[in-house]
Amino acid sequence: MKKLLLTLLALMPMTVFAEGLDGANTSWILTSTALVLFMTLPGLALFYGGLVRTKNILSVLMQCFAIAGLVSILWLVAGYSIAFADGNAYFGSLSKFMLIGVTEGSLSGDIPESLFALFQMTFAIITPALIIGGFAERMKFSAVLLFSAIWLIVVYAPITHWVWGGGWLQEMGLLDFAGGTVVHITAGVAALVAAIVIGPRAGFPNKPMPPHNMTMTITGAAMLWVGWFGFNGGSALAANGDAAMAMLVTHISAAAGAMTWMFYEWIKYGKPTALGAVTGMVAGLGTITPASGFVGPAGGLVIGIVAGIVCFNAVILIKQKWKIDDALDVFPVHGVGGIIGTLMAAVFASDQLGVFSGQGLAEGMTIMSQLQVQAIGVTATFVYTAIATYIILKVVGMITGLRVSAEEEQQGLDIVSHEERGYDL
Amino acid sequence: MKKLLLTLLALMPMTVFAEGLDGANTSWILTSTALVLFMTLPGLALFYGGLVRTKNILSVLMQCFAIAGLVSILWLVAGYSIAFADGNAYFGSLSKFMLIGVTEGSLSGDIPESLFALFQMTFAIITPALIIGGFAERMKFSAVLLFSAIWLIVVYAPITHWVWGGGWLQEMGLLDFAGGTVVHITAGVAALVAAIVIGPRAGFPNKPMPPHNMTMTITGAAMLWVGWFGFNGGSALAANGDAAMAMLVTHISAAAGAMTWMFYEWIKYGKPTALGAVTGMVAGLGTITPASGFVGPAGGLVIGIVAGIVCFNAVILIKQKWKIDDALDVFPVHGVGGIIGTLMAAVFASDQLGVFSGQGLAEGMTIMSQLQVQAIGVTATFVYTAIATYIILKVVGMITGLRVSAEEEQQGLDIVSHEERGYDL
Amino acid sequence: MKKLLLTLLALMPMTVFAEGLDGANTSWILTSTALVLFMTLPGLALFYGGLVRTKNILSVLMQCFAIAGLVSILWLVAGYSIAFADGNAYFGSLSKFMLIGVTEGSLSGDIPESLFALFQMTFAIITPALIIGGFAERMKFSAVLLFSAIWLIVVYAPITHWVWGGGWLQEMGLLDFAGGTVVHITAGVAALVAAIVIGPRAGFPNKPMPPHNMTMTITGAAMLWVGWFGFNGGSALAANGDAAMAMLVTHISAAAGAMTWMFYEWIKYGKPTALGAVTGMVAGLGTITPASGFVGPAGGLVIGIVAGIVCFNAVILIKQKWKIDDALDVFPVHGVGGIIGTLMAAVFASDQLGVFSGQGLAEGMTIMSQLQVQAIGVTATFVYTAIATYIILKVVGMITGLRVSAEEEQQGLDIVSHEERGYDL
Amino acid sequence: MKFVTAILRPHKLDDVREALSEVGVSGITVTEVKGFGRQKGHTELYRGAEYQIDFLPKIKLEVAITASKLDEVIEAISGVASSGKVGDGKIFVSNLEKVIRIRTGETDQDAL
Amino acid sequence: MKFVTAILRPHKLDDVREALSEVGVSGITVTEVKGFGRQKGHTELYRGAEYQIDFLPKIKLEVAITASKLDEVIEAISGVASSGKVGDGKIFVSNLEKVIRIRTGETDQDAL
Amino acid sequence: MKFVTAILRPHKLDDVREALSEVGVSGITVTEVKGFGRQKGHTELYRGAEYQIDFLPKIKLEVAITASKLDEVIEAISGVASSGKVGDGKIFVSNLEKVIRIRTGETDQDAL
Ligand SMILES: Nc1ncnc2c1ncn2[C@@H]1O[C@H](COP(=O)(O)OP(=O)(O)O)[C@@H](O)[C@H]1O
Ligand SMILES: Nc1ncnc2c1ncn2[C@@H]1O[C@H](COP(=O)(O)OP(=O)(O)O)[C@@H](O)[C@H]1O
Ligand SMILES: Nc1ncnc2c1ncn2[C@@H]1O[C@H](COP(=O)(O)OP(=O)(O)O)[C@@H](O)[C@H]1O
Repeated sequence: MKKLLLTLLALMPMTVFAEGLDGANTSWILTSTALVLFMTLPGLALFYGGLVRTKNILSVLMQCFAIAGLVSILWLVAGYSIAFADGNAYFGSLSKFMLIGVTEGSLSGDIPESLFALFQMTFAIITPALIIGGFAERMKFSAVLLFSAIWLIVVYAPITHWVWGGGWLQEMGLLDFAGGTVVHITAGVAALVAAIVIGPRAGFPNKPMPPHNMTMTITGAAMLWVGWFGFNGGSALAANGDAAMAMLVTHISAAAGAMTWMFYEWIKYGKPTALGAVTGMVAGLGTITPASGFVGPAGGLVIGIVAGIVCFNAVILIKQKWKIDDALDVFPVHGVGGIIGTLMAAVFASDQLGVFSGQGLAEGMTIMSQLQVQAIGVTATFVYTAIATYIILKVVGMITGLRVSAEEEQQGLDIVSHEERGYDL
Repeated sequence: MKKLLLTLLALMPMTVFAEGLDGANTSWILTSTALVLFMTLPGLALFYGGLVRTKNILSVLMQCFAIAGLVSILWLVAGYSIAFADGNAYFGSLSKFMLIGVTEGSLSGDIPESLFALFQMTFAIITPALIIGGFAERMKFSAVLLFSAIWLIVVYAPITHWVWGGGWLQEMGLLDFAGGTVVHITAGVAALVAAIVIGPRAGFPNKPMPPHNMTMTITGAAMLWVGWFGFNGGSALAANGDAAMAMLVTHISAAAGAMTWMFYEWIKYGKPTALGAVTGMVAGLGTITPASGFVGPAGGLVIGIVAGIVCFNAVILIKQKWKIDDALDVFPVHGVGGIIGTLMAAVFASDQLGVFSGQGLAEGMTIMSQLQVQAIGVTATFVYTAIATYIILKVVGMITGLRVSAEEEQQGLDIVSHEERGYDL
Repeated sequence: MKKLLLTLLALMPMTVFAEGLDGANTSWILTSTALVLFMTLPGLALFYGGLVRTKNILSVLMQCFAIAGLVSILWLVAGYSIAFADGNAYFGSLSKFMLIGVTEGSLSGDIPESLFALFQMTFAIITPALIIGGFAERMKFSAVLLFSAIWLIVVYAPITHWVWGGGWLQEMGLLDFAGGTVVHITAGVAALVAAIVIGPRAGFPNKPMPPHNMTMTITGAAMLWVGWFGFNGGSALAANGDAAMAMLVTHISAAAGAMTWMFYEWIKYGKPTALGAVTGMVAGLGTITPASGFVGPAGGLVIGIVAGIVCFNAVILIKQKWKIDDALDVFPVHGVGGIIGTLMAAVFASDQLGVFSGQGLAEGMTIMSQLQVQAIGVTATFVYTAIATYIILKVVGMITGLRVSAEEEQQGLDIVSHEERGYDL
Repeated sequence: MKFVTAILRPHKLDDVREALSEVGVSGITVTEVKGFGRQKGHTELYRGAEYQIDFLPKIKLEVAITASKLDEVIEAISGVASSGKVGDGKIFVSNLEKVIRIRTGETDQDAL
Repeated sequence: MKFVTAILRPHKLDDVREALSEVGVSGITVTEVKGFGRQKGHTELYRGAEYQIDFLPKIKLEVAITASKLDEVIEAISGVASSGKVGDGKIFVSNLEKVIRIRTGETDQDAL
Repeated sequence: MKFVTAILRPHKLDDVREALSEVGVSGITVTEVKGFGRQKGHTELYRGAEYQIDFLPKIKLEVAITASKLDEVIEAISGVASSGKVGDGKIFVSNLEKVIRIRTGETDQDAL
């Protein structure tokens, strides 16, 4: 009997037993943390930076950098605690203020809590960084900082608590593996609201504002692809089959999104563009994010294809039809992607779809009942983010003002806000 | 007795017992997968992109991106199955079509099969991406896509089966740790054939076509170096001494290749160039690839030095003597590197070479007998790839045409194929 | 009883038992190695490259690359042995010449020795690469190579032995987790000495020499941030709570350094610059390095803030007051950061500081007694490096000459030393 | 024929081009230049070192016209390029002896 | 002396330079410019937004010559720069009053 | 009025600008150009292929002045731009018929 037990012990993966730290999982999350930081710096910074005009390139890079710095400190001070310390259904608490009590020995599950806090910090960084695409090329730097700081505490940290920190959406059974609601819907909606409140760039939509450096944008997009392995794969919080499958479907969706957008554009406008391909790729990545831990490869393929088609049309709708100057298309790509991904998670998580099956819904859930939960999650996130973002912008507007002057906008934010130039070749 | 067993159990590495998943190995292969994707996007894209003229920069980046997307989907649909599902000595089967049956619980060895399929997918991406260097700056985009798709299925997937999927070369005992034949020879030979079939760029060889952005090329080269750790180190499929040694010899060979090319050039032309150094580095990396799991540090050093010297002369021979416009020197660097590396693997794997010893040849093998096997592997890969590539190009030529018009070539592929410009500084 | 033992066995982390290889730790150090190489190539190369003038961009990239190649080979041949093979208090030995005896089965602790040697190799690469910032834009390429080679053997390898290889400073109990003395002080001091010996760039300090490509510098800085996770996190040589906490405090310090420098500049000069933010970030990273394995999150925050303030003023002092043309501010950022970080490690390692507590000092040590040890470590490293660097430069000057001619400097090192141009857009 | 060279603020280019089209000018050549004049440049700040950048980005527009159109062209340019603030730029007029259209070999008026 | 300014297609530069060498011109100055004329530009496409780019990359070549060489020079340029398609460019000729070689202080013919 | 065009070595620009300020010139326009002349270019080397680059980076400085200042201006430029080595560049002088300051509409001398 003892021998049997012994053998069993030996055969089963360590994690089952380990109430202590699991080195393998820790190793992968250490790595994933680096990958997610890499998504923002330099990934997103370059992706966004290439899309603006030369005179504003540094303002974009600087905003990404400054947000990374500011958010890290706020997350340490209070953000993590609001999101993940015990609290009520809507809000954590300040009991982990300054990460008090988090030592090198503290665990969160079977990985160090310091690592969990840091991994989550990199998510907290990228979300406000995504928003800057909405108000790029015209917002005051002081306003960007103040807005991002308040937004992190008032919008991001509580919604994280709702979905991942034991809050009401988690209780309800919302499927959001790596941040469809928490990251992409919040960022997309905030960018849209900001674009509307701040108003379009001078000259929009008549004056063409082509990207100043497509090579930079493509480089950044490639880094996003790579880094997203840590974002979705790391969200398994383990080095196991879940992480691997999440990475696989993430990759498939990215590829499918890119190809779909490319061919769609090719058919519709006669030429396949590099910007189209990488935008479709990002749409595929954003859309699979909430679903990545629940669906299978073929499900990932469908999600990527849908992402390509829907987000493509969303860009045309918002920018060209509605003439909202969400400058770098944050809402149509991330917001819309997050919404449809969160909804599709309910479908492709089902294990009843033949080759399109996923890992199965929770006990007692059907596609329809899960869809309902997902819809509630999407709606709550959307509405709360929209209202809160609007109020924050109004407050920030009163304190610092939101926008540079027309003449400063003309001259470009690099010189005006930072007294630097991007290139002196 | 039981206690002894127990102690033994505890002392031996987990992997020995685990018939289940090994977290540590999984963690490293998750990471390696990210590293290998990083090699293509943005690594190779930038390495190649910097070498072309400004008017074609986006075409190169776009081809890398589109190949990544297309190949990922084809690999999911059929490529993986052809390469790795059970089959005969030459071809897998379609039993894993759409990765059917690969769930989050499936294992391949002691890592998730979804991970193995994804890791291999990143190899399948970089191989056709390498080829574009041969026909850069003149091939139609539609032809690039069609060619890459057919080539993946007809050339790459079967040869992968031969060498790694249980096929005839594996049976014969071919040593190819990470893709000297599978990746580098196939890509190099295909690029050479394509360069010949498509013909030189207008103006070649009289008109100088210097790189438009050496900083981009060097950045990409650096990323290749880093990513190659996942390529060769990950090919151990474990986080152990084999992986570590493979990474070490890979690094040494890269360094040796770079230094050798640099000093050679310095002596021969009077100046050491950055392009020379990074080209030598890539040559060192490509050449060590098949040998990386079998040789020791000093063997890696010799392999890197030989790579630098031989590939340097191969570039001069192909481009300047034979006047074949393999635009970005894919054959002389990767093809030739793959060939000599596959051969040298037989030598430096031997544990009879004193300080230059490797990890030892298989039971019953001598350097000479192993060399024979290696030669057969090289020849088979070379000949099959050459013939198949030639036929595929002819077929693609009939369907889409291979080359843009002279006027379009003059204007540049970025505007002509993608209606975009790389820079608007 | 046996059952108890069994359960205990199962509950305790693998590493405690494993006298053999630990896969999880190996996995993380394989990854960390890639991250640290990534810091130099392309991270540091781009960070530095963007700061020089267009005509010298390739010289900087090339120097980083060539140093990586050269140092790797020297480390294989003798560097590792001098640093880590058994020897006396000041010097290892040549017993591991050519990594003799290091096979795929050799261990160093519970990771493969080949991995440890490679991980350490990436540290050996970045240190001389950091120095080139001191003499950028004017030194002969041959002199750079010769200097770096001698310096590695005479300065870097021995000091590594002192601190990490069982030498006298390690014996004395010096706290230097990841290279405050070994890497940052040595590099900073060497750069300062080199800047003085070689003299300022033509035109300094009257002629403005603004960065030619701030986007490149920011990209490189972002890569340094990401890569530093491997530098400091990897220095735990394990995937555990120590690694995680080291990464967390590293990140916090980087963020704090960036924000501090940014706000300081904003207040002092009226504008927050991107270069300021990234410089502060690097200062934060360099400064936390020696302390990263010993302090807690709040300690990391304070260290980052101090780094921002002190290094900022050091730049002004050295460059603008003392008019020493340490071209890319290596000493004020890395040297000064390394010094204050090594000293602050003694303070914030203490577990008596409430929220600012660290992991505790060694048995019998007080903050004051530890500070004494740290001061000795700093002084010894500073003085030895300064004297040795001076002598090496004089020797190299006699062999190759140190500086290009005035006319060559005017024309730029890219054409003069490498016959290439960075951009041809 | 006259050769008119105008130094303009970069963002005025599109307006000027349209204004010229309206007076029948069908071809122009544009160069990115740096101007130095009464308009103050900007400061740049790098690690505490402040640089005064005196040169400002300007656009140089060159257009060959038949002499009779000169006043109209000057009007057209001045009309839209003027903002009333220092730095609006100048128009220089010189004599043009000959024009050849390379494609056809046409000369002078026919070549414009 | 005459000052000849030619607007050319970028890829014709090398041929023109050689043609000028053959007629004894030993120095030229070249600028990258953007041209607007009868030749149609191209379209660019970014996320579904199509932009018409009217300005085309051209090369401006400037050369000071002695008056007697004028016809020869015009011939040389036109000869190789012409493709017969719209967009080949123009040659402008104006009078040059004085030339100084900075290095030696030589003037006029001697300075060319 | 005269229109003076000088081709200079790039690193001489600041000195020339100062020298011109001293003789009362308050505005100039500068273009980055590539020059071809007696001065030899450099070699570039890419993977064993050696290219001779004939074109050298030069600066073109354009300044409109009143005729009476011509000699002074030529002196000022020549004075600081000369190094005595091949490649120092040239000064070209042509006649300028008219100048308009866009901002104010002032013309000729008043517009300079
Ligand atoms: N004498 C001159 N010769 C050549 N270019 C000039 C001259 N004066 C001014 N410029 C050009 O005109 C631009 C505008 O001149 P500036 O004096 O700043 O303002 P304004 O034209 O309003 O008087 C300058 O940046 C410069 O390019
Ligand atoms: N009137 C003009 N003044 C100055 N440049 C002109 C003029 N007309 C044409 N150009 C220049 O010549 C180029 C070619 O002119 P275009 O009308 O396109 O073709 P073509 O020279 O064959 O008639 C234009 O791109 C522009 O740079
Ligand atoms: N005839 C010319 N027409 C226009 N530009 C010229 C002419 N000759 C020389 N240049 C310009 O002057 C620069 C310097 O001329 P170069 O013959 O090299 O030296 P130098 O002026 O000392 O005789 C050239 O690079 C070119 O830009």
